[in-house]
Amino acid sequence: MEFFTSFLRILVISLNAMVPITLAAVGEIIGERSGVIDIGLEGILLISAFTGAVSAQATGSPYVGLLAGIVTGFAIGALHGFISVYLKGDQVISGVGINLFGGGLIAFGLIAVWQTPGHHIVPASARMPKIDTPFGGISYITILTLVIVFLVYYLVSNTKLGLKINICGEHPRAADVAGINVERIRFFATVSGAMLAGLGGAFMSLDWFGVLTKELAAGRGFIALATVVFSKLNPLLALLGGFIFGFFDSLGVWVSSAAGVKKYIPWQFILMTPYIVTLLAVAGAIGRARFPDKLGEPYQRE
Amino acid sequence: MPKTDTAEGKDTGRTLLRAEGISKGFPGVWEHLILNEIDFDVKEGEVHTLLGENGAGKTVLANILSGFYGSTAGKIYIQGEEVELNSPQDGLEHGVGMIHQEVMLAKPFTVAENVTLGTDDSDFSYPLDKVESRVYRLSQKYGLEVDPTVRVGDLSAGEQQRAEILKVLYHEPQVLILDEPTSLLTPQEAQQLFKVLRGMADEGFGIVFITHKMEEVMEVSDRVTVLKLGKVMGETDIEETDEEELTEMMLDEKIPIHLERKEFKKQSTSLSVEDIYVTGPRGNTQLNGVSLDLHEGEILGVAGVSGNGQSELIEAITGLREIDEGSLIIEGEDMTNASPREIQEKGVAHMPEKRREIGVVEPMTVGENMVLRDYRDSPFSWHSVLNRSAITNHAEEIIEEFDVIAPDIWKSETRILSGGNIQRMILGRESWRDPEIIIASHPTHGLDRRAVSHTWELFIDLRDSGSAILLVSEDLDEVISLSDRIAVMFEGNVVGIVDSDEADKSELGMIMTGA
Amino acid sequence: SLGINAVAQDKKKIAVVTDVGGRGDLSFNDMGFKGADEAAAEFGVELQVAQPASEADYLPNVRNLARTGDYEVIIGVGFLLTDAIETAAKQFPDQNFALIDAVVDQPNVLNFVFQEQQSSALVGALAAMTAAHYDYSKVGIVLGIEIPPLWKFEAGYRFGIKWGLDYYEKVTGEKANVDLLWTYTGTFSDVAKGKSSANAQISQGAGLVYNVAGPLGLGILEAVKDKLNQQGKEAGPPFMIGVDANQDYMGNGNKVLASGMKRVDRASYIAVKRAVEGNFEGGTEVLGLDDQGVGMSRYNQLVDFIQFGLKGDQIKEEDVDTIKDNWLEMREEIPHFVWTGVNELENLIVSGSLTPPAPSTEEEMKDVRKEYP
Amino acid sequence: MLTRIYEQVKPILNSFLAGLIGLAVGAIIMAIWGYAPFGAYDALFTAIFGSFYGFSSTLARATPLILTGLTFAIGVRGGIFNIGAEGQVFMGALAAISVSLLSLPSGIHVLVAIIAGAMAGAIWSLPPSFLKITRGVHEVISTIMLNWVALYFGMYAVVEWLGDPQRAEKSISAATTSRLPIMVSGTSLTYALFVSLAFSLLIFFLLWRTTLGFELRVVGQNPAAANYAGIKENYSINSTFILGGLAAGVAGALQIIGHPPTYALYSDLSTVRNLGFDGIGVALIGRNHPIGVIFAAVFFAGLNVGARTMQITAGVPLEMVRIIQGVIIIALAAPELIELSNQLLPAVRNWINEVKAS
Ligand SMILES: Nc1ncnc2c1ncn2[C@@H]1O[C@H](COP(=O)(O)OP(=O)(O)OP(=O)(O)O)[C@@H](O)[C@H]1O
Ligand SMILES: Nc1ncnc2c1ncn2[C@@H]1O[C@H](COP(=O)(O)OP(=O)(O)OP(=O)(O)O)[C@@H](O)[C@H]1O
Ligand SMILES: [Mg+2]
Ligand SMILES: [Mg+2]
Repeated sequence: MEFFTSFLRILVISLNAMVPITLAAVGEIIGERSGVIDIGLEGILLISAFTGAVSAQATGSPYVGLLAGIVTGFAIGALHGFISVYLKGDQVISGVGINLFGGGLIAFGLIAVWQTPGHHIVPASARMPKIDTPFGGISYITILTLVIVFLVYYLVSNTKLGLKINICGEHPRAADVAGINVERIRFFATVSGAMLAGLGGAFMSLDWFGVLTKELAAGRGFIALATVVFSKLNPLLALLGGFIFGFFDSLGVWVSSAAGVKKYIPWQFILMTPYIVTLLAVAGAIGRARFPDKLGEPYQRE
Repeated sequence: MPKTDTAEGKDTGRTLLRAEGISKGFPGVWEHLILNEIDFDVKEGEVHTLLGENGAGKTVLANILSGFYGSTAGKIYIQGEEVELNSPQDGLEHGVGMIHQEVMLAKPFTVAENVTLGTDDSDFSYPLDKVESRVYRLSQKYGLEVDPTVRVGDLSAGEQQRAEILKVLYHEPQVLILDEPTSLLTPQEAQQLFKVLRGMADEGFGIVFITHKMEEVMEVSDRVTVLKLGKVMGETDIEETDEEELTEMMLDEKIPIHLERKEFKKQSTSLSVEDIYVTGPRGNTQLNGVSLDLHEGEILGVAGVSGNGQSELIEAITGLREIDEGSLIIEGEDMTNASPREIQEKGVAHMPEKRREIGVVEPMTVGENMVLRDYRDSPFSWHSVLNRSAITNHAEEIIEEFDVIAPDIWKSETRILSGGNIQRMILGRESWRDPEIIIASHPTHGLDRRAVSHTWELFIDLRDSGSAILLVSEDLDEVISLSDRIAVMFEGNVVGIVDSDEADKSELGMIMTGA
Repeated sequence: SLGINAVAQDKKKIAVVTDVGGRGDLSFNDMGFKGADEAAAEFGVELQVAQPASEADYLPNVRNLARTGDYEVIIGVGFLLTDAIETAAKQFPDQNFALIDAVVDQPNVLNFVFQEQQSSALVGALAAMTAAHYDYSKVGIVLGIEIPPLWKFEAGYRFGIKWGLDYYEKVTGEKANVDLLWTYTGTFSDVAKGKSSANAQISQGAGLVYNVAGPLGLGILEAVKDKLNQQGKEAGPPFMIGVDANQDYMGNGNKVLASGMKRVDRASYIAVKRAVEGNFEGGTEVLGLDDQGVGMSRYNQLVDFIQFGLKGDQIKEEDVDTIKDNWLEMREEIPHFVWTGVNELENLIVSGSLTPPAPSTEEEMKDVRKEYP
Repeated sequence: MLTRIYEQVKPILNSFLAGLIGLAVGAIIMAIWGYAPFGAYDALFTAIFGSFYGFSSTLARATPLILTGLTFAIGVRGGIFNIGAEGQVFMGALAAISVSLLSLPSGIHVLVAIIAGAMAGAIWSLPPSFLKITRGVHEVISTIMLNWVALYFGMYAVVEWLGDPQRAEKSISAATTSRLPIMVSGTSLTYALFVSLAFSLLIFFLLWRTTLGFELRVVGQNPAAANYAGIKENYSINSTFILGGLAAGVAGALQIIGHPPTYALYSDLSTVRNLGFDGIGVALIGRNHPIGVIFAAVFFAGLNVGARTMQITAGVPLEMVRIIQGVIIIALAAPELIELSNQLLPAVRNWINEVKAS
């Protein structure tokens, strides 16, 4: 019984930990299916966590904050999309730049807005309410994330738009001659993917932590990238991947808090587990991922 | 659907599409125009063939007519009205559909999914079953047999082609442009396609048929326009011309085919392929128990309609593809499934078909590509350190001897070389050692006449000095004039070996089609 | 040259160099800044703060300031600056330096070290007795990266728990079973780890969680709030215990029972005062319970730090009264004997009759863990 | 002729333009929040170029970045998206500290420390290589995960194995015999710089003058052609990983034996953190060329160094430069920036005219 309630508690924690990774990963899946890779997820998470907090605090409404996070994702996605889709630029370089920019902006912004270089607590009035359960608070965004995952799954596997996205990644010429505006689809996919990452960022500052720090994302954007590979571009598997990671992450902390365990295993090794488990899962079960044929390649008609 | 006003007869058909003064240059790269003031039209109920050699500009013109490319100058009229086609979508909306030379279907998706893509249903509805039944009905109507629920990747080349046509027909075009639709088809499939095309023309479609094969022109066209190096050489009704005239228009000059060669006397076997089986990526058999012997001082031609296992045979011999069963003996040694390097070290040179894709590394320099397969050997490297001056000398020699036009050995990326120059470079690179065995795939594809005769002379010289050459080519004239013996492939097998003295084109054609 | 200070300075200057945690940690670095800021206002000098983006900036930051020769004193906040201060002190022998939390043996460096084990012992005793009172079976401590200064906190806390439980038994006649849950999170920045660690500890029965991980306290407070929400309560238990600064005002004044304070602000104040008054001298000051260099938070400090919270935009003016009321009410709830016990422990330590362990090596720490499990 | 010169200098012009865009965006952001951009840039550039001291600091900061930049650049050349430098640096640093436990004569000790670092970095690059070759695990996953594993492992090792008995917030410092001497007294610039430069030249030589480098680049550009040329793809992939690991490992070692004042790892590994990630930016700015990487590292480091002064004199938070660095890299992603701006400028001019006219 004791074990069971503990388990449920870890589960509830994992449900939070899962959200930013899953949102960013599922967004990335949309973009990658259309042929655009965006490794700037970490940057998007950071920037939208920041803009989300600023707007929520200024207006006193967490919903405005979430919206601001999404709009931020939109803006950065549009920049990345413009460079990689319309200017036929290098998608990887752009993503690396976004990460660096994001890391700088949040650190700079903390000082510029609140004069605190380290951390800022988002006031309670600007934070998302939670659903209380006996095992901890569950966020509405967690539920929204589940909905989004299934919607995106439906989108990419059961709708015409999804088909268009897929074929733009697989064989953009074929899409083009079929009368599809490849650039528009890719741009749309990139932008909507980035919007999901933006939501994930705002979730971190307004819902999960209620705090803004310059290292808020703590590598979750990169974990999301790994999750995308893990998922083989299937949103449901991305959810699973995000959950596995969130679960082991929470479990590791949990276990390392338990009395006695540290006698046998140093805490540093316990904290390695989510990373090792993910790696083993990929190496053992998933293996070679198949990406769209033209992933990362700009499309040019002539 | 086009009007099926059969009473009007094809000669008096309305002009569906007319292009005037079309010119095309590509940004940056081209100083000359790829298309120069082209006039072209197609009428209701006719098959109008565009004939021209490789690189004549047929595809570019077709792309412009269908809205895929923009033109640098010129006007396009549809049903007499001037239109601006900025995308394939525009083309389709004006009733121009094109079946491209490369497959424009996404392999992981079904035929119906590929077709649905272009329909203008809402983004969220997914009327697959509607599309499937409509595709099915169309396929019945035009005799284009394809199961719309099958993944494109699982279809044969012929089926893919039919799926492409169905995809375009779905949009109810009036003009249908087919860019070399027969190149991947078996003769029977090609025959069937011609029947379909004729039927469609009779229904009132205007059909633009692109090819560089004379027989096809005579068989299917009502009218023919000959393109050469971006210019129209002539336009005529098919009744008013003959093969000879068309050939003359299409080519610069008649190529004199008189190649002196030593008499071939059967010497020791250099390479033998024994009952080889090769399976494709989806478990389909691609080589079906092929056997052949290649002797010292012999050119063995391999003829066949493309897609009948020639590429796979070459890849199996050069170690690029796994052999499931059977054995490969090179110079008396069993080299079955040896690595490409081991095979190369047995003295096998390889001039690959996909020259840009595997024959060179495009972003690397000309100098580096000149030793792509020899860099390990003296004098190009010494204890793993590359010897730049030796490589420079070597590259200069090849450039000199093979007339390669390359701006700079160490500064130019190989990607900026023209296709023909890349081929010359590969010829030079692969032949300079006088290799024991040469595996050559379409060695003169894309070369101009002078380079072709140079290459042919080179091959004869190599043969005379004892090299064994396996020559795969789609050009029957080339195969017949160069080879000592000719092996014909059909459906993954060698179906006949003929001595070239006794071979004639029509007979070979018969064997190639499995007759 | 740095190409600056072309204008003649009429105002004297002082500088604070923070470690990589940087300002805004609501504890250590902020405290260093707070003291210097107050002193700057009092003595009419100009305060310059230099933050690093990484470890590579420590020495250059100190050096850049020292090179100008404009600063009365340069205060390095945190032991991470030890080598930077030492190197710069040798290179600029005429420059005054102060160093907090570590010792550099140079004539121009004034060092401050704290007896954190003492304040930690107090909050440990408080935590143990409070937990026993509310029938919790555990108390928790969440720490950052395993470094010796943190050992002193951990050791003192362990010591205090044991003492508190003994005292509890003595007073109530009941033997309480309260065990310790401890977590090194491996980070001073990933707030999520603070939250999940505290979450784990609270779920496993901890009634109080001591924050020894700077900003991770924000996460700990979140975990406490989550638990309170579940129980439909506003005020603890469970409680967080703050660190370094007085963090009692956080969470509306009724969720942080007390803070184990470490008055870094006093250290920087002293350094500035001496430098400005011209009686600056190298050496080492050990600050402990006896001179209020460390201690458990009390009401007057709450008021002081509410100002600090207001300045940092952490709380709003209109909430100040609520916070004070809540805080008083929260402390009222705790039985009187608990506070008496804490005071008694404080006296014992100040008088020298009890000495909480202050391990400085791995071995010593292991022994402490064995002795106070 | 002119056009040819233009083609030659275009990449340089592009980089320069990207730099300008970065500074412009930085200025806008500063202005939005009420900082004075010109004062900030004045301080920034005076700090970088205004003095020998400033330039020495820049070179000191650039030293490890050159190497981590190389790791990523070698990866790109060999067709691998290797973001494992971060973890490999940690391992290299640990190894360099470990050999401080030996007592050796000074010259040899330095060499041993560098080699140990290099080996450790290389060893840490083997699992991703192995997983890629045998299981097809994408290196992005494996290197990200192993970076974290290395981080925690490093934290453990610093406390448990290599802890300084007096000051356990850090590891023991490198033995004095294994330290690289300071080159310019009063600065942090040590002879480590020459190790970095030498390593770059070595990599340059290896990539463009040896058969190994040849094979590596062929595989990186076109694996199918590599197969045709008889190159063993897996061998080459493995070499790519190992070379990158060596570079990162050396960076870790230099950050211990050539990085005053501490010559040690802090237990949060802050001594070496982010060097690997910054290396990615450096490589991209340097266009993945060993020589370009040197200049890019100096540029990157210069901004970081100048930022310290900018913070003090202009009061602008030093994180500003990360923003600028980020924007520069984003701008570099857009191809033919020069041509783009040529196209945009008339459009802008027209637009202004229109606005004026209305
Ligand atoms: N996108 C492009 N950019 C630059 N050059 C091109 C492009 N497309 C075609 N060309 C060039 O235009 C010329 C005409 O090409 P086109 O594809 O029309 O030839 P074709 O007549 O269709 O030949 P084939 O029989 O080989 O298909 C060739 O020299 C080709 O290299
Ligand atoms: N990307 C490029 N950059 C610079 N020059 C290029 C580029 N691509 C092609 N060229 C140059 O343009 C010219 C025309 O190339 P193209 O491929 O059309 O030759 P071609 O006429 O088809 O010759 P060939 O018969 O040898 O194939 C060549 O001289 C080639 O070097
Ligand atoms: Mg063509
Ligand atoms: Mg050509």
